[in-house]
Amino acid sequence: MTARMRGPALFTAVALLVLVVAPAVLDPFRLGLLAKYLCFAIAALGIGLAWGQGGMLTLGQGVFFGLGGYSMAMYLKLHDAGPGNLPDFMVWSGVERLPLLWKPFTSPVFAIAAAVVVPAAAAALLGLLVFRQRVRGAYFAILSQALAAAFTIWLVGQQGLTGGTNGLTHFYDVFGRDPETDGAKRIFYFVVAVVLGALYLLARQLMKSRFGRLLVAVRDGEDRVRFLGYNPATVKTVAFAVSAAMAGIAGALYVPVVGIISPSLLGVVPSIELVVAVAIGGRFSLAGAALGGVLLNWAHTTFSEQYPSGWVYLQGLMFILVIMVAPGGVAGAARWAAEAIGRRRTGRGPSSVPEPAGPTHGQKEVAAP
Amino acid sequence: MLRKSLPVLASLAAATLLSLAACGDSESSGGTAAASGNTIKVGVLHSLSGTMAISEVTVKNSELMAIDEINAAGGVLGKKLQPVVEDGASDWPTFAEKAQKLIRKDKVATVFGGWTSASRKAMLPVFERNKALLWYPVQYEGLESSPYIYYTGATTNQQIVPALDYLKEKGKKKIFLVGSDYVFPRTANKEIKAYAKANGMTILGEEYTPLGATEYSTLVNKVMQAKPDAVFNTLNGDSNVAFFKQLKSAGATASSLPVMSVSIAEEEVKGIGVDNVAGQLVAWNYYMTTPGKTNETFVKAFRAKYGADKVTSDPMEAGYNAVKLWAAAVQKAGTTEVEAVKKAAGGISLDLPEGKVTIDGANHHMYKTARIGVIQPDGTIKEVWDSGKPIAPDPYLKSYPWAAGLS
Amino acid sequence: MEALLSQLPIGLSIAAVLMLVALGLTFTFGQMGVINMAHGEFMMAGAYTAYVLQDWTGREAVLAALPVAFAVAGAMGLVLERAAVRRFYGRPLDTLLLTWGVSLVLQQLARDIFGAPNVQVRAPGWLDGGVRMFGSQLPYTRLFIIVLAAVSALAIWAYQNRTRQGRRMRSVMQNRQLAACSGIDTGRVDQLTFFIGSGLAGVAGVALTLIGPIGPNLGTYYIVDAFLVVVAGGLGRLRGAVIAALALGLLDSYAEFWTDASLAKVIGFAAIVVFLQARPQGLFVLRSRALT
Amino acid sequence: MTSPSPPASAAAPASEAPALLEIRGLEVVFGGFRALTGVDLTVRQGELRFLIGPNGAGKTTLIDVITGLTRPASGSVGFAGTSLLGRREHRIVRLGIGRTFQTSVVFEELTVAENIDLAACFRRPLPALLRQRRGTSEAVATALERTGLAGFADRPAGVLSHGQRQWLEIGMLIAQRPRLLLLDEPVAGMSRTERDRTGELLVEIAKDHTVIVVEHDMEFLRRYASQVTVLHEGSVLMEGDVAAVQADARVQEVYLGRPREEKTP
Repeated sequence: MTARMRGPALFTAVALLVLVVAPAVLDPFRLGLLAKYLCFAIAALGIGLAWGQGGMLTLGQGVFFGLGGYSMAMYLKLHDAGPGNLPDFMVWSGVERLPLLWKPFTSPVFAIAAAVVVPAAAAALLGLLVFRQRVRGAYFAILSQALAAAFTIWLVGQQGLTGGTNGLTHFYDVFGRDPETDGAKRIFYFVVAVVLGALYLLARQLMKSRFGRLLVAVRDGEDRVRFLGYNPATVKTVAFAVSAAMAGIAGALYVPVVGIISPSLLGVVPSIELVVAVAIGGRFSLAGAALGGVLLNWAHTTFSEQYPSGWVYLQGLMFILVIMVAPGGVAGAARWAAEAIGRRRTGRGPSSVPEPAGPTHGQKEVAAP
Repeated sequence: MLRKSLPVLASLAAATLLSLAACGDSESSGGTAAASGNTIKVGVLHSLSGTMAISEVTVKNSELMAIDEINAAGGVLGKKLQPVVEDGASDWPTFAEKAQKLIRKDKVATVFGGWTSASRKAMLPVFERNKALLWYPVQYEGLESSPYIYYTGATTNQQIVPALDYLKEKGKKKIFLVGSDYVFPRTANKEIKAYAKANGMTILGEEYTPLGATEYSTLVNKVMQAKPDAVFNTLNGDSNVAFFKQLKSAGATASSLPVMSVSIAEEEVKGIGVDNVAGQLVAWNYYMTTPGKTNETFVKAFRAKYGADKVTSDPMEAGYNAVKLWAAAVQKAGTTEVEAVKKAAGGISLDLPEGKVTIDGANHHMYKTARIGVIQPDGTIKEVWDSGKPIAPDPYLKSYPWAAGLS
Repeated sequence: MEALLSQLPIGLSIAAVLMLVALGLTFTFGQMGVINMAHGEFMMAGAYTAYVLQDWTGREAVLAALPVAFAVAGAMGLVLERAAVRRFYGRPLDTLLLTWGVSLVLQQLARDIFGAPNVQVRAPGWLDGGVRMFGSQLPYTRLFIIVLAAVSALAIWAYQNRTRQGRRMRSVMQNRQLAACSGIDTGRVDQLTFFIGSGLAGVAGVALTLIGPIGPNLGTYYIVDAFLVVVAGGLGRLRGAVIAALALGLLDSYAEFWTDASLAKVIGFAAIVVFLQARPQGLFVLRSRALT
Repeated sequence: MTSPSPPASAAAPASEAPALLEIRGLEVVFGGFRALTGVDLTVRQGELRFLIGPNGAGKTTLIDVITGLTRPASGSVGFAGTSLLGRREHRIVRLGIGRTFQTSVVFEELTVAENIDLAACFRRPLPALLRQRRGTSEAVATALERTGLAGFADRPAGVLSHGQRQWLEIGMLIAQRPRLLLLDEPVAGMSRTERDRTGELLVEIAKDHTVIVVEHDMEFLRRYASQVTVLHEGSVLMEGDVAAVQADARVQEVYLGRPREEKTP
């Protein structure tokens, strides 16, 4: 098989595994869990794009996940309440008239569009503000983290508008289906899987384009790019907005799959956990990032079922190990292994430059002079 | 670069799927119906990790103790109870997910679990849709009555209303409301304001702080400047520690500024520091010092099992009660089948550590005795007032004219 | 007007806490480029040090714990630096993720050693009460924290400017290679910097026992604010951090006074983003001969 | 704007061509240090100008001001009739000014061709960049050929030697078809053969571009320079052709007298 053919062939194999094998062997509950992991994989894909390819470590991706999730949930709540009625939580929060912000969400089309556009626009706005002023690296990371903290505090504080800590839950009718039935779970799973596949291909295409090359260039030498006549702020803002849109889509899909969106999914810790997933899967590879999203959450469910407190140790240690030993994550380690095997088989080096311990670029931002 | 990581993706995706499938298999083969064989599976779902673990682990412990006691006495319907413990991880979606797992994979007969209102709200649709039972052991803000949830903690009229009655009786007319920013305090304060309006009390201020807030100097300043007769405190968890420490250092004492708290039990007093809360008021249905043989046995058993320095508290007792009440309902119904258990549950009355507790068949809440207590310098809570007899639960406050228009 | 004045001491109190929790970070972040997410857990270690010491010292634990907590947290920092962080100089994002893993492990460790519930450290008797200032009470505990913050800041300033070690440290910060060439053992300087930065976290932790909960989550309550102070202060300069802490503390106290606590947090964040629009220059240095 | 008097080089051979770059009374202050103290400089269309001076003379600072990296305290910088001051770096590049750096920065993960291609596409709007790149454009092919890097087109730039990186940077500049090229010490750290190769490249580029070269290497200067501007302590010491500069006593005193000191790291 030539190298050119290997990519599509493998993609097909994974697609088959996800679309045919998984639904056949998994019961609806596990399939529902897998659908949830795939939602996180979509968000992780976005982080892979922004961080792995673009060098922007975003510790506030939960915000965009939340914006997408709330857009979808607002529609579902209004749909369940029926025309002219208020969603249940507004009733017990003492809200008497539907807030203006909620009005357009009676339309499913608007809600779905908002789930993509609102996170992207929010990211674009923030990106323009901070990237234009060349806030980057660690500063950007910390700012994005503070954004996640501020956003959750605001969400929780606006109980009548957002459901407060409870978030939005209790959906009876998701596009004509009861979300708790096995059939609905199966359908949601397929939707999530197909969306993930499509977004993965889109991201790949993006990285192959000139824009993708430019993004890598910005990551490795932002100031140099400026002297090529590009505005790195624009490049970064676009990539950040795309990554936010992906998080938004992930959030919107998460709502029907899991049946709830709440501030506890968007704060500082869940946002870092998404980044952890990407680091473990392999930040320099889009597939690795998505894989990390699935792996970490799968491990979380599996281990926390057995040892709830052990999971915290495991997560911490896993993370320390990955950063110290394999910065390229699982994907980087596997690539290294594959190249080592390839070298032994052919008896000579691979055509590209070998990068044993995983590349370390993208880390050149210097916080202190 | 992208292409090369695809093999990993393929192999790992395969591995993940296989292990997922393996889990599925083992569980579906072992996951027999709840009441078959010689055991009955019951779910215990609390946060064992994360911020809520502090409180919820103790409830889990008392629930497991109740299960042990039932098993030691021969079980239910001649079968032993087998607890399946799951971790809600202080995260509401996780509660919903684990509830699903317990119901659909483990096929438990019932679930005991939850602490925060948010976790209950997240689990509610899962239980309603799957027609399974949840026993929820913590006092809450009311305005809810799910056909598939039994509420063994106090509802508003068994905790907040009596607390207000007590303050009114003591002549505390000017009240300042302090709470964490989430559902319980906001709803509770809404009710308190309605009560105050009807009872000639004034609310001087209403302040909320984010969950986990630790900086209270501004809030304390606001309180001090408003000069209220009393503070009604619905803060949650760690925030109480910061609030009481900073309130005390600002010169307020229990006698100059009494604080009525509804989320501080024996367990929390230790963490706040007795120095900082001694003399302050709390409202619950149960204290470790509540008199009665049943409670003495309960406290003794708990300390024997978990350590002589352990304390018991209202939510722990309510969790313990939940198990006992459910077992009684199953015994009466002669089956663990949900609808039959529900039918049997109404009117069941047991002598429990807090006294007599009766299940209200209509709204699934309990008849409970309200108790106001004062925190003692040794960390225990001494009852200073009680309602005399169990109060009928009224989650929607329908029997209170001032509460019309609240829900 | 009265409200305006009465919030002033409160703003100062908040600022002092912010300053105290951020000082150590300014040291490690600003001067070494290491983002230490475990900083909060070093504070937690300091607080637990006071808790443990209380068995011997009784109510004077807070005072006795200051030097001990400095040593304990400093030693933890030293171990972290030696074992892991030193491999990541110049790669702040990696240190951020690495130390986050460390912070998770430390939190769980605290939970397993001391239990999940909060513990209590009794404040010394001489900190009971307070002084009245502009119509509000400034508690002695807050006064103690204000003094401690000021003393810590002054000590750092004196160390950096008045001692040989401090000057070495600054020279390493300004030009690592040149310092190494002129015979300075940069490895030792790094260790010392990390030791002091982490030690300051321990001191902050002891002070926090006076005003807040003492439990495994202690660090998480302060870490985001601490980082914001460092970011707003710009490059971890001591003066920047002091000014930023003051500004944020006052802003927070007034914003909360007129709105509410939730909104005050959001306003604080917005203010920093706006501030960065006006003064991004303080945050980075562009070198023209060799671009990054 | 303060001193409109033309500089000494007004009598240079290219004087008939219109002025491309006009700098008047430029002052730059860093903290309390005055890096440039009233520099006047005119570079005409098609000129190859060498900028020399001892360490700290302000050569790189001057280039930094032109390219927008440093803001002057006072003075004016005009390029083909428009003022450059206050413009952001990428805007200045879009006006047609390209520069290289002492320590060359190329994008190591991208191939040589991709590096040049990115440089060549800088005027395209963002949506056009989203399309996939097919084949090599003519501008890229030309730049590859002129810099002699055609053989490395599909190799990552990370494998290039120091000299090759400088050529790649120059190639990236050529692909942008700038009106003015600023080369900051292009031959620093190069081997003798590499210098020769760079010199030839420079001569060839100078045929159809206006070029300013900051350089220390005297031999290189002698071989390839015609017009030279000498900076000293932040101002122009003198201007003229190579022979005149070398003969000048002041220049010898400040600069040529200690020729081996000026190597910057």
